[in-house]
Amino acid sequence: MSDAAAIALIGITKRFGAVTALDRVDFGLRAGRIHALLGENGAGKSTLMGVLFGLTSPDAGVLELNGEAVRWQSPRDAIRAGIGMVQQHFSHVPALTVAENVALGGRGRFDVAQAAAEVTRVGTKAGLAVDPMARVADLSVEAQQRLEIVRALAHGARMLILDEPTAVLAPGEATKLLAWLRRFADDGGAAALVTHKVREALAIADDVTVLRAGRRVATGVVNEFTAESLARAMFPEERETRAAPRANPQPGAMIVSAERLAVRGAPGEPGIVDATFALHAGEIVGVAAVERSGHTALLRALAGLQTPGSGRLALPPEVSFIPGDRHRDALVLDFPLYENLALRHLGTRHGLMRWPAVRARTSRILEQFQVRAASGSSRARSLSGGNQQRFVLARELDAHPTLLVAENPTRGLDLAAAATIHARLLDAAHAGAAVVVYSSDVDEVLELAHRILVVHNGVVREVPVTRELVARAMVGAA
Amino acid sequence: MMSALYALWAGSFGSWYAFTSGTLVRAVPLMLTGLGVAVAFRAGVFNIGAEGQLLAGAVAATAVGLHGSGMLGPATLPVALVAGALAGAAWAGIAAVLRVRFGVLEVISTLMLNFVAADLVSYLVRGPLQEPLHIYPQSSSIPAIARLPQFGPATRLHWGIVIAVVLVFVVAWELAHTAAGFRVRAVGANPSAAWATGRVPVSRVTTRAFLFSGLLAGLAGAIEVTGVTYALYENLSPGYGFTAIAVAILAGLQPLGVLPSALVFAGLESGATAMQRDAGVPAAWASVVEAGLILAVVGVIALRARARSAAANGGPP
Amino acid sequence: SHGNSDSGRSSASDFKVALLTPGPVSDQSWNAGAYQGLLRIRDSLGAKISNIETKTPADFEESFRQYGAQHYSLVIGHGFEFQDAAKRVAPDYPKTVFVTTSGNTEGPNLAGLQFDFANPSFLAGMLAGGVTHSGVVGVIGGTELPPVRESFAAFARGAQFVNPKVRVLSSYIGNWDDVSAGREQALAQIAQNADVIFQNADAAGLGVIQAARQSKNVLVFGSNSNQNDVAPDVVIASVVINLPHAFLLVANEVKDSTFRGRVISLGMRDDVVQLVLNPKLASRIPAPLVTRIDSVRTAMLHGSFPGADSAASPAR
Amino acid sequence: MSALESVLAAMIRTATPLLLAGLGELVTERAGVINIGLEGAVICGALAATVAAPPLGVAGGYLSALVAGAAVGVLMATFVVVLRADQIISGTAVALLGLGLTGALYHDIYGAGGVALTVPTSRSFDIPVLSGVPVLGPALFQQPLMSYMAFLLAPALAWFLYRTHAGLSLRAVGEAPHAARAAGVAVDRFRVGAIIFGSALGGAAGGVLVLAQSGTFAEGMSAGRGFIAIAIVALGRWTPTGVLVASLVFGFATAMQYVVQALGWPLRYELVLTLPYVLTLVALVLAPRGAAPAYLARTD
Ligand SMILES: Nc1ncnc2c1ncn2[C@@H]1O[C@H](COP(=O)(O)OP(=O)(O)OP(=O)(O)O)[C@@H](O)[C@H]1O
Ligand SMILES: Nc1ncnc2c1ncn2[C@@H]1O[C@H](COP(=O)(O)OP(=O)(O)OP(=O)(O)O)[C@@H](O)[C@H]1O
Ligand SMILES: [Mg+2]
Ligand SMILES: [Mg+2]
Repeated sequence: MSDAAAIALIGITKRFGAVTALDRVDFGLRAGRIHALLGENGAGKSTLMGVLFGLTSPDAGVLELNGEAVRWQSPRDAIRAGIGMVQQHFSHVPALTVAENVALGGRGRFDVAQAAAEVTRVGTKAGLAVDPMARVADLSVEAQQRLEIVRALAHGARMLILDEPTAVLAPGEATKLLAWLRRFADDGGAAALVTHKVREALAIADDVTVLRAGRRVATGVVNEFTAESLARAMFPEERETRAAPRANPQPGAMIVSAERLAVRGAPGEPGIVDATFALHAGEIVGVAAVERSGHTALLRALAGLQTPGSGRLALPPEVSFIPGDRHRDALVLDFPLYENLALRHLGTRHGLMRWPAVRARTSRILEQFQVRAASGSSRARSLSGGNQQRFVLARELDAHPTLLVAENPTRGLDLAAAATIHARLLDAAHAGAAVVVYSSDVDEVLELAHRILVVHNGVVREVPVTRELVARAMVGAA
Repeated sequence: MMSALYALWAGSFGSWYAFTSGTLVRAVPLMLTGLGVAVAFRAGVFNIGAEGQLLAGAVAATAVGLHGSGMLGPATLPVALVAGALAGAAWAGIAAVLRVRFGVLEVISTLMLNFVAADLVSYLVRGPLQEPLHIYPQSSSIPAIARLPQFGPATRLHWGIVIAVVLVFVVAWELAHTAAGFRVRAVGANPSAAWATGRVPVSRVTTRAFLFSGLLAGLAGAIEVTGVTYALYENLSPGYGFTAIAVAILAGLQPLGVLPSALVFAGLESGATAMQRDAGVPAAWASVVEAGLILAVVGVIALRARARSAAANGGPP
Repeated sequence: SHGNSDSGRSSASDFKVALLTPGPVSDQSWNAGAYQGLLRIRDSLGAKISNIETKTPADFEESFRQYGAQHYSLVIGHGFEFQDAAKRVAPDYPKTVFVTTSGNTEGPNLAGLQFDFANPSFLAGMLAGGVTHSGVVGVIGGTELPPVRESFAAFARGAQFVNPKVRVLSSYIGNWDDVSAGREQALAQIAQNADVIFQNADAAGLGVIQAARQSKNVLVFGSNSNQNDVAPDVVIASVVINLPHAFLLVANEVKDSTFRGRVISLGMRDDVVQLVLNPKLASRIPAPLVTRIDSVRTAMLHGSFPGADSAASPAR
Repeated sequence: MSALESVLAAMIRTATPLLLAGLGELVTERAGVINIGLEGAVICGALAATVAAPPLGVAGGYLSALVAGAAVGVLMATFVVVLRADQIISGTAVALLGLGLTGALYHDIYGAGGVALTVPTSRSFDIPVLSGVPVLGPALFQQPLMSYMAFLLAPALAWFLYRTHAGLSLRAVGEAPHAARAAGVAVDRFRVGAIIFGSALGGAAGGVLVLAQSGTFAEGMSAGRGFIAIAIVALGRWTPTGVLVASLVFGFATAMQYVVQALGWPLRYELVLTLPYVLTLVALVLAPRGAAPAYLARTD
């Protein structure tokens, strides 16, 4: 293993209008090593990785590939140099199949069968199964993530950038992916791993860099750091990084009751059948399921977005919903934040919009929920991924719902933010709401929930809150 | 070349008469149809059928003007305008139903309906609505009571301009300040977010916006008949409904932007006629100049937008 | 320098003439003839000329007014569709003479120029009825306009006058410039056995002629302009309006200040509308037919042939 | 010829220019660009063929038509890709420019007299054996060479779109240009190429109007075919086979319109003229669903 950096970013600066996203940042990847990049939401991690992959052109600074200065005109140059990237917001073509997405960017004849075989081969080798002939638009978020990884690998990337790859993977798969990443590095590959999970970084990385507000505040080999020192580097002031301890639920009034409920799934998705359960004020009910189990239909029915096919479902009047795909279902990216807030209260309302009041309310929740945005008039698009999510949460919690349905509410949030969200969910429950949380991270569900509903094959049943039993129920083992 | 450009200017904005009788008279239908297209596009409805909807409005207004005045008296004019607007909405309604019930793209259905409407007008002016002698392919002139008053003897400008400008402001205000308007914008910008966060009846909102844009185009046709031509003819519209798309887009789909944008296109049309007349520029060259000017305007706007976004992003896009 | 407020001087020396056409002047037919007429006025009378291709009825009135305001001496709207606008505008500009072709409105400074299409079209029909082998002849128009309809009706009567069993097919293209569609309409009629076709479709009519060229034994008639040379092998004759002649007639009156508003009817007797045979195809026409046509023509010139325009009463 | 034969033959003739322009527009739209300027390309192709065919022959005429169409494409691409101007408004202006410019140049080159029917036209090329088949033979296999080429272009394009990497990239550009760029596709180059290719085919369609059909030029003789082609792409659900079928549907409806008039049925001709449009609407209702490229007509 050579000591020379495979690729180095030196003195990178990048501004977006008034925001300095990166300020003279250095970063490097070396063959055989995994370099973890940490930082709170909006610290500049994605921007830095964009520069490395040729998506973003820096205002100042240089790239050196094996000691020689290089310039990327576009990602094409980076790909040619052996770099692959899995972006935080996926970058694939939804209308095309998995195999086509993987083959994209090649030359000459295109042989579907051959491309599919290649996907299967790479996927199998990496332990990441994706159906090569599936249309990407029909895939779950998790499967889309796997496609992105498989694609980078199929392009023969020797240097891999993964921007928060484990945020959407089920725990088992995350472990498998990280194990694979280790092998990839051991085989001479280089990897950048953007993550919020300090423990993940400590467990897998060789090197660690921490960004804060666009500056590099710490860097070094992994054993120079502890969980505490990393957290201190990431967050300037002391903040609560753990959720408040789970209180015993005060069984409150029944808020939702479902009897023999059947809901049809979206096209290509399973639905649920014959579900009977009740939700009460003051409790947090976790939903655990592997992908394509029918939990999406359950959540949408609870959110009041899908009418039951049969059976009975009684919902309270005020329901808040935090969808899993914020770009598609939660935000109008080109609208300012205050209009995105008003969206929540729009419905079939008549009359005038009281914009000054909406603006005031927006400013208040931005502050209250610590959303990093220039102002309430900023376009939703201009926020970092994590801050978009915080805004959606803020908007939904601020409506003081009686029932709150959340799908992967902390996806893409940094540790502190995730903890804040957890605390808020608990607050909402304390205040008398029924809270339903689905997370693809089972540990998050276990940590938060008073009760757990497991969805498997369209069947909903309650399972005691133990990791062992929940994990088995998720895969249908009784 | 200079004399051609001078004629273009003189024939559009260069004199009070040219401005009011040439440019503003043409601007009226362009404002209304352009406004309709802007609303539809904002709602995510690609209604390119303003031309057909305008013709439908013209037909209905003519029918009311010719046959209703005996019964309606002074109410003939308002009834004719309302009937025109409703006919435009109904013609758009065909495409709306095809879209909602059968998933037919409105881009094609409205284009086809434009051709059908033009042929139907050709039929009507030789059939049910033909003048009583049955010689000329046109209707009789509608009686004076059904006509929009003009601003005076020295101009052809009629009260339609007031209707158009008022509607522009009303729609601008609606979009910005009412829940219904906000719903239209939200549905157009991201239908699935509008649905998921607001329980907005998405397809009802788009259908209404579609019908409303047809309503405006139909009103434009009714105003053209009651304010300018006083009768139904085959070539009633020089393609106002098509120019409307350009008007709406140049306006950035902003209702208020429709005012200057419609003036630009109306001025170009009016000036192009003057170029033929006063500078001896053949009709074909006049449209070359017109197209060249549109491209110049579009190019400058695009360049400035690029410069602005480059400045904001601190680099090339 | 435009508008009603303008009070420029008009003298006999600046004799200005304007022409409004409903289509492009390059159509080699209706509009081209009018443009030739305008050029003739320029060349013969030293007039300053201007012409506009108008699109809509709204344009008509505006253009008439503009020319009136600019003290044009003579403004010609080429087609019946201009007459409503002319009638409205004429009283406001008494020093300008407004003339509409195919129009029948009159006023102190307003005249309609009517062309007698019926007689020469009747003669064309006789010729068609005499030379058809299949007994099927066709007429193809751009859109159905009064002069076109009138001329087609006379053509049909002429054909049946010679051959009562002849069948007449009729198609309209729907516009005046789609040459390919004109050709297809003709091919569809030819497939129904038509072997003589009378077209009146301006530029689109060229497609009809092209269809005849590419089919065996099909003859066509030109219209408006002399189109015999467009395809000498298939155009058997043209129904020609000599618009330069007609325009010059009116322009002379206007220039000499002898103009009186009236409906001016021009036809074969004035040498304005004629059936012009194509000498290159003379051999295709049986001599007795030529004699018969000539005798009818003579009767028409003497006003003793009643049959041709019995359709002056409204159709339908 | 039987009535059926003549309808079929008219269908093929009417469909050919629409198919050429439609396939061109298909490629352009698959790259995410809607080319309203296509009408301008068609009419420019027609004039170029008219000017070039007398000295250069029919093949030279077609070549010039392609080049003229491509030139219109270069203009369109300059505005849409280089300047990132709005597609619909640029296209509208380009169409207007093409219609005006051809009228003006025609006038300037030939004077008011015009060219009448002096342009050489292509002879029909009978395919041995097949052209002898009853009914279908004369209609389908006695066409000018260009018709066969147009109909063969559809499978060729299908092969290109689905069996080559360039075709895959093109489809990705129209669906998700940012993702395509991240995958290393030179997005702008594909857009420019697709616009020029599509416009060149539009020019070829204009060439067909002159060289295989009318043998002359007339102002505005494209008569909206560029716009119809855009509708045909949508009717054909953005696939080559679909575009082929859609142009045949439209061609058939138009051919019926000619025949219905020539048969002398007691119908007002204005109503008969609506036949192609009404039938297209019916076909749309019956056609299977399929989606437009996600990025169509967007500029950002
Ligand atoms: N295209 C853009 N336009 C304007 N500002 C931007 C843009 N992209 C990023 N920013 C800003 O740059 C800063 C860094 O954003 P970046 O996406 O790199 O953060 P991050 O560290 O990846 O955060 P997260 O953990 O939330 O994904 C943020 O303040 C963000 O708002
Ligand atoms: N017509 C309206 N349409 C949309 N938003 C509105 C309207 N009127 C007020 N708003 C804004 O929407 C928010 C919710 O208004 P409301 O007064 O109903 O409060 P709320 O009861 O907390 O909300 P909701 O019951 O709608 O969840 C406020 O910030 C208010 O300014
Ligand atoms: Mg990020
Ligand atoms: Mg409330």
